Amino acid sequence: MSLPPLEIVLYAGAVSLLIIGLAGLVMSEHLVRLVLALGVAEAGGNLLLVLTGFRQGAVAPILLGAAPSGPMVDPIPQALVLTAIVIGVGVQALALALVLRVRRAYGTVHMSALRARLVEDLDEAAGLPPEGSREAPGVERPV
Amino acid sequence: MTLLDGLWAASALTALVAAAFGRHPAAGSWLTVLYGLQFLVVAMMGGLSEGADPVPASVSFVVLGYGLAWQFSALSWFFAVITAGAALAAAWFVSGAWGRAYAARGGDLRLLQLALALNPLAMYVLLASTDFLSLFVGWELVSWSSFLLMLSGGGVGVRWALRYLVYAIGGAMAVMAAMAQAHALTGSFGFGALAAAVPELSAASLWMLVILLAAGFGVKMGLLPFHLWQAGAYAETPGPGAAFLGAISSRMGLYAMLLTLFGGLGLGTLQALHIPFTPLEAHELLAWIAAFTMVLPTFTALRQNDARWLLAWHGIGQGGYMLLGVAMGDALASAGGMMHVFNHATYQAALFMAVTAVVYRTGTADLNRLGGLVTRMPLTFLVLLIGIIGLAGLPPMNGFVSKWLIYRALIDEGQPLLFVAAVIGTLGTIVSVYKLLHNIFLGRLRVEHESVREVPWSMLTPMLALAAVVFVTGLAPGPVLDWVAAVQRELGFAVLVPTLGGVDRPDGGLDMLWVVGIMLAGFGVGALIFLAGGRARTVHQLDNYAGGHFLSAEVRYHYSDNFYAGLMHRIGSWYRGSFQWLQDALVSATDFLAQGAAGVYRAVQPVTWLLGVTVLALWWAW
Amino acid sequence: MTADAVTLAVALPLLAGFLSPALGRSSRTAAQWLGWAALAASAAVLWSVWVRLDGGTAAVAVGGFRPPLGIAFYLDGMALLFALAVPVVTLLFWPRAGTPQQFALTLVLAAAATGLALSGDIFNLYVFYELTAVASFGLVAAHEARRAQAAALRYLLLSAAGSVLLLAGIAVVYLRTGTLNLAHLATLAPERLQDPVGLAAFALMLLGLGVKAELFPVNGWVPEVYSSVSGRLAGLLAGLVSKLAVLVVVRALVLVFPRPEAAELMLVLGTLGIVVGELAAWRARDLRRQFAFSSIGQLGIVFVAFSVPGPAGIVAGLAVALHHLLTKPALFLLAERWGGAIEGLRGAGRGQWLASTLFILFALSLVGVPPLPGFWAKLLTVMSLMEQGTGPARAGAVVVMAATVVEAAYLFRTLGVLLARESGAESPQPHRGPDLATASLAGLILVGSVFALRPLGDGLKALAAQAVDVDGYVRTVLGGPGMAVSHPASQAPGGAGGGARVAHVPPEIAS
Amino acid sequence: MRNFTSLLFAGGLGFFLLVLAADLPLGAPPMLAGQGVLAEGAAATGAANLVTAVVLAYRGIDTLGELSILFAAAAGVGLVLGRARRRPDAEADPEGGFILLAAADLLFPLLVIVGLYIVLHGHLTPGGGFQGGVVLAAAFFLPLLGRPRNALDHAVIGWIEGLAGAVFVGIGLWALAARGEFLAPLLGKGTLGALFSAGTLPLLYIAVGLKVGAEIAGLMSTLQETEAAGS
Repeated sequence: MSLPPLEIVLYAGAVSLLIIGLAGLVMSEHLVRLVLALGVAEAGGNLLLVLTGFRQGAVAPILLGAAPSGPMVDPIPQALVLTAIVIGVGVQALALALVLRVRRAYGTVHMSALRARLVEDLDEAAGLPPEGSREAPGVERPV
Repeated sequence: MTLLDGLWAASALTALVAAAFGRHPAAGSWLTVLYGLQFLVVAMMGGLSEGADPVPASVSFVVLGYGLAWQFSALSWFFAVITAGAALAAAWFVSGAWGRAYAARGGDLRLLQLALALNPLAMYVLLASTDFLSLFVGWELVSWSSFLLMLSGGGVGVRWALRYLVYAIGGAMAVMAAMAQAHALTGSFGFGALAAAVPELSAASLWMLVILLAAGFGVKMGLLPFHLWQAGAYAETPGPGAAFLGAISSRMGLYAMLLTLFGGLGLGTLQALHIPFTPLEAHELLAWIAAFTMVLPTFTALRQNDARWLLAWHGIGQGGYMLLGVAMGDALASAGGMMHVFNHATYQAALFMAVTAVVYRTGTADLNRLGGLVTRMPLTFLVLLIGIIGLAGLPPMNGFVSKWLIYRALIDEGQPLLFVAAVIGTLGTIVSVYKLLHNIFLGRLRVEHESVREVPWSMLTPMLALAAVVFVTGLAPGPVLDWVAAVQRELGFAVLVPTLGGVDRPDGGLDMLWVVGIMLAGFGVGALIFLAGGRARTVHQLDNYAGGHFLSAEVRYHYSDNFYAGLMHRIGSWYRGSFQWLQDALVSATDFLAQGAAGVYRAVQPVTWLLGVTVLALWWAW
Repeated sequence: MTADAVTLAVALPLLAGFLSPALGRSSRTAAQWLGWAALAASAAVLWSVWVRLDGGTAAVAVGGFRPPLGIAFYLDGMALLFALAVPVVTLLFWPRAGTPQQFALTLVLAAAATGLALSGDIFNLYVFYELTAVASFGLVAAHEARRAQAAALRYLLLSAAGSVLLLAGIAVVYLRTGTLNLAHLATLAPERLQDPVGLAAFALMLLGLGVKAELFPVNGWVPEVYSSVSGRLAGLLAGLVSKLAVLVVVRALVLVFPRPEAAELMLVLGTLGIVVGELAAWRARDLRRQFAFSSIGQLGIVFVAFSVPGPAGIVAGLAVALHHLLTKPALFLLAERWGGAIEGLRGAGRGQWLASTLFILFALSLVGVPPLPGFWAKLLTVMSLMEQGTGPARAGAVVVMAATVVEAAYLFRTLGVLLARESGAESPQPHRGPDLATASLAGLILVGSVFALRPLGDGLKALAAQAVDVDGYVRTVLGGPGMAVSHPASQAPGGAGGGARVAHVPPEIAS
Repeated sequence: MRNFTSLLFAGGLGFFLLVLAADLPLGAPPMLAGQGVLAEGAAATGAANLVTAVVLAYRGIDTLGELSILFAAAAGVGLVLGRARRRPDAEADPEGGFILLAAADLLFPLLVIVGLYIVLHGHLTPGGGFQGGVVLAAAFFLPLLGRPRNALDHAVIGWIEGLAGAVFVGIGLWALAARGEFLAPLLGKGTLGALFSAGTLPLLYIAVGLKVGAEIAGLMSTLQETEAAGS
């Protein structure tokens, strides 16, 4: 039994990272885990992108003195992935900053709790009684 | 500048004056003059009913490649003359004491005047439609201007106006669907193109058009089951507004149906369109819907204890007669149906004004809190009397002529069931309008109404004028039938050639001059007997009966209370809340779905949706 | 000024944005003026290019590298219209009370949105898309209240997940075709993307872009974000950014994925979006969320309209999108004025006649009362759907019309409350200011457009004819009629060549 | 239940993406645009590293967008955490131990040199402004780990990132003025493989390096200061 070709293994790896990341985004509760899951998913996406330039037995697209010793891989995806990684870094930094801020403001790092609190906040900002309450609108809720 | 331009300009000027000076007490008279001017311009186009060429508007637009043009034909003119007359009468009614009292009670007189002025303007635009697009534009304008009129009084009216709005938009959307469908089928908005394409269209697409158009315009007419908005919306509109709306507004639905279904698709198409598995054709379906519309709302009117609501419910029922006549489609019936538009407008406006006059003096329209006003408001009583005779379709008033034509045609056409339905409807009308007359004007005068006086002439004049029209066109229906004949000719119906007094037919015609003459002679004899006979005598208050209901010491002392209790006990349960369930079901279904929609993102995290829908999309991509 | 100068429209706001925080440390006013100047210059550049093109199309090879090797900007009526809308709307919705950082983010957002309108390269579009995303996260989170930060975080996670899918879609397209240029893709698509793989790539891209474009069901962030931030920012995001994301989807659909299945996917999701958005708006108990859900519904109509193939769909979609661009931001500004629970607004509209009149005007136009523009947009949508005649298209038309009824019901119910005679416990103090002026401007444009329906309609038709002209796009960007660019290396001269080619396509006015 | 559905969805997505592989030319991509770059990239830009040629020349505007994203993220972080910065009374992290302090001092010059090297040789060898910029940021951030009480001067960082970004755009505008094309390569291409070659590309990379370095350093120090402030 021989191993499957390299590109298939790489592709499977990229897809797996993507899926693990997305599943983590859906299933995790902890905000930091969500950011980490996002990182994993982005890594999968980036790997997929760089894989689009992969050629069997080719070398890096750098011209060093002599003529290239063989076919070179596609340089464009490498440039793309550089861009994509930086984008990912920016997004994750912002996400972490928001997690910090949200934790300080709400005192929770759990997504479902955060969502419930957010909806309460929105209702309160609009001067609404909480959903399902029979109270007249605009009445101060007991804290 | 054509006369149609002139009419629009006069109407727009009226609206501008109303918007600018509507609050001023003196503006009422000026506005009345302007409405008179509108009526005059319409009258100057009278040649349309004698086969003159259509009057075009000199404005036209091309929008997105579609042309928009307007013109008045005999059909437009027939409805326009009713509109102009009703608007003039209503404005006259507002112009004097009533308007001042309205403003004094805190009503927004300017808003009312503006809304009252916008309604005829929108209708003149609608009535000048030449294709689906201009029809739809006019249709929406009419819907929204009557919405404004319903709102103008505030209070309960707002809730009814909002309900009307939902119905109206729903109807408009059905019309839009029909219009888009017609355009998709024929590549144009024209009625002519549609008529030409009919032979190639499948029964399914024809049915779709018929149902969409009938439903869309039927909402405005208050056809069953889309009638639930109308009574409340009209009744809660300020009095003169209600008179105007009740007289003509919902008839715009009939106009549009005549234009699209009968003029566009053609009566022949409707008669050839068979309903699968039944012996009925499309036009008979319409006739049966009309029959139910005659009966159920009329008997609902019987149960009303508010005079305005009672009249508004009758307005819905009378619309059924009009559609029934038109849907039967022969010369007599269609003439009867269309003439009924005119007749209904005259007596309905008079009736609403009479009731409004009563409210003006007594402050209530509650039939259980009135009575005996005949001695205090004799002229109003006279107007109401003439009006209800017209409404009930009894000679010598004009309502009799149109209903006679319809009955006669139903018998000729061999439709005994529809005939019975029409008669039952009339029976219900007679019974309930007697309640109206009795509970307001007959019986005992209530103590608090001892000092009530007749209303001022600014209100009486339009009422009496309308009552005169009701009588005169009953006496000599010929001219109105001439107008109707022009419409029949335009739309391709068989044409009824009238005489001055009615119809002359070998198998028995109608000559109202004779009918009225004989009736008056009979009244004269009766009056002689009455005068010659004994005086009235005083009896014990329990030695009496009313509405088939003997009074006893146990029942309420004032017998206008709970009028027809016995009758309602027998038949009331048959139609209680008819079709209310449909509206309730739709509303609660929407509410239920909306709850689900609002909870879409509450049940799961949004990212789950992203993942799930991606998987589904990929699956589907395979 | 050559068409190449159009890059200034992206570069200048970026430049101003980079300098704004540093400059703002010493003078906030200077930073603000710098931003205004950059946006005004951007608008001026776009305007002059528009005038010069005069109905033709042009391609700009950014950096002078000939497409498909380099990145090309494609200029046609549709691109320039939306690009021009960006600086103008951004100026109107400028965060006056903001910090220099907010100015910087707004400028970056404007630059990125302009790029989204102009760029003709899918990866470049991805970059600009992400740039709008990051800038809007920052702007949302900059709001004082803590709910804004929570909403921003949830928005960010959803949007980032969508971006991963978008990236995967781009990767699949690139693997299949070996190019990123839209024109080049358009030539290759018929043979390389006409299969389930191409469809899957479109689905991934649609859902990725759909997050910003408020496509159902990836729009969970909409009600949370719009009801957390100021009316100005909500207006900017709902009005402008969502439209540009839609524009990208439309470009991809027309050029790269002209399969009926792709349009159908959009139709189905758009239809569901209308249903959910409008029904949820019906139940919404506060003004902001009502408008937010209504925005979802409206964007659903935009998607449904654009899903109709051919120029009819583009005309309808553009009409609905532009109408929404005009009305919804203005409504958000009005909501800012009243805000809060609808029941608490009893009588709040009385005595504020200008604001109430504007509300009525926008509501009428949204519901589609002739002759207001909203009616024509709706009519075009319904007609193009009925014309198409397929089952889903008809269902879409029915849903659009049913949604109109629901929309009328809730908008006028709200109006009824606002204008009720009896007043509520305490009516909120209206704050005066430029917000009402902006809303009034939108109202004036709305009313004014009634008198210019004919030129507007003709203009839209011309734009649509250009937008669906795939051959024209390919010719303009790659040069040479019908050139099969399979081996561009063999004919590409040195990078110094090229530059802008202005191909004057005679404006095609459909009869 | 929720987890089950989620797993099902995730598994489904994985399944479909894997099935996709059968129809994808993995390992032998069509490279239509890529071949073009390989064939003419060096001649057109003078960069030996063709990835750099793509990043800075062919797709220069992508890179500008990417810089803007970092900038926007930094600005966003500043806005989010700006108000939540260190309270004056907050307990700061304790100072690092000897090993950390010594390593930070030792590594600082090394990291700066390596970072600069990577930035400057971006057009010749693997690396470039982004990679070098991150190394530079690390050089400045590492001492902060040892001495949490010190803080980077955000004003200086702001000016560096602003000006570096402006330089990048400015070079682009210069090209627009000189050649009529935004971000077109300027100056002589030099000999392939030499340090001073490839026209303006190294200048662009220096701007990128400075901007990235300043932004990453600013980001990390903002996060660190906030964390130090505790909750």
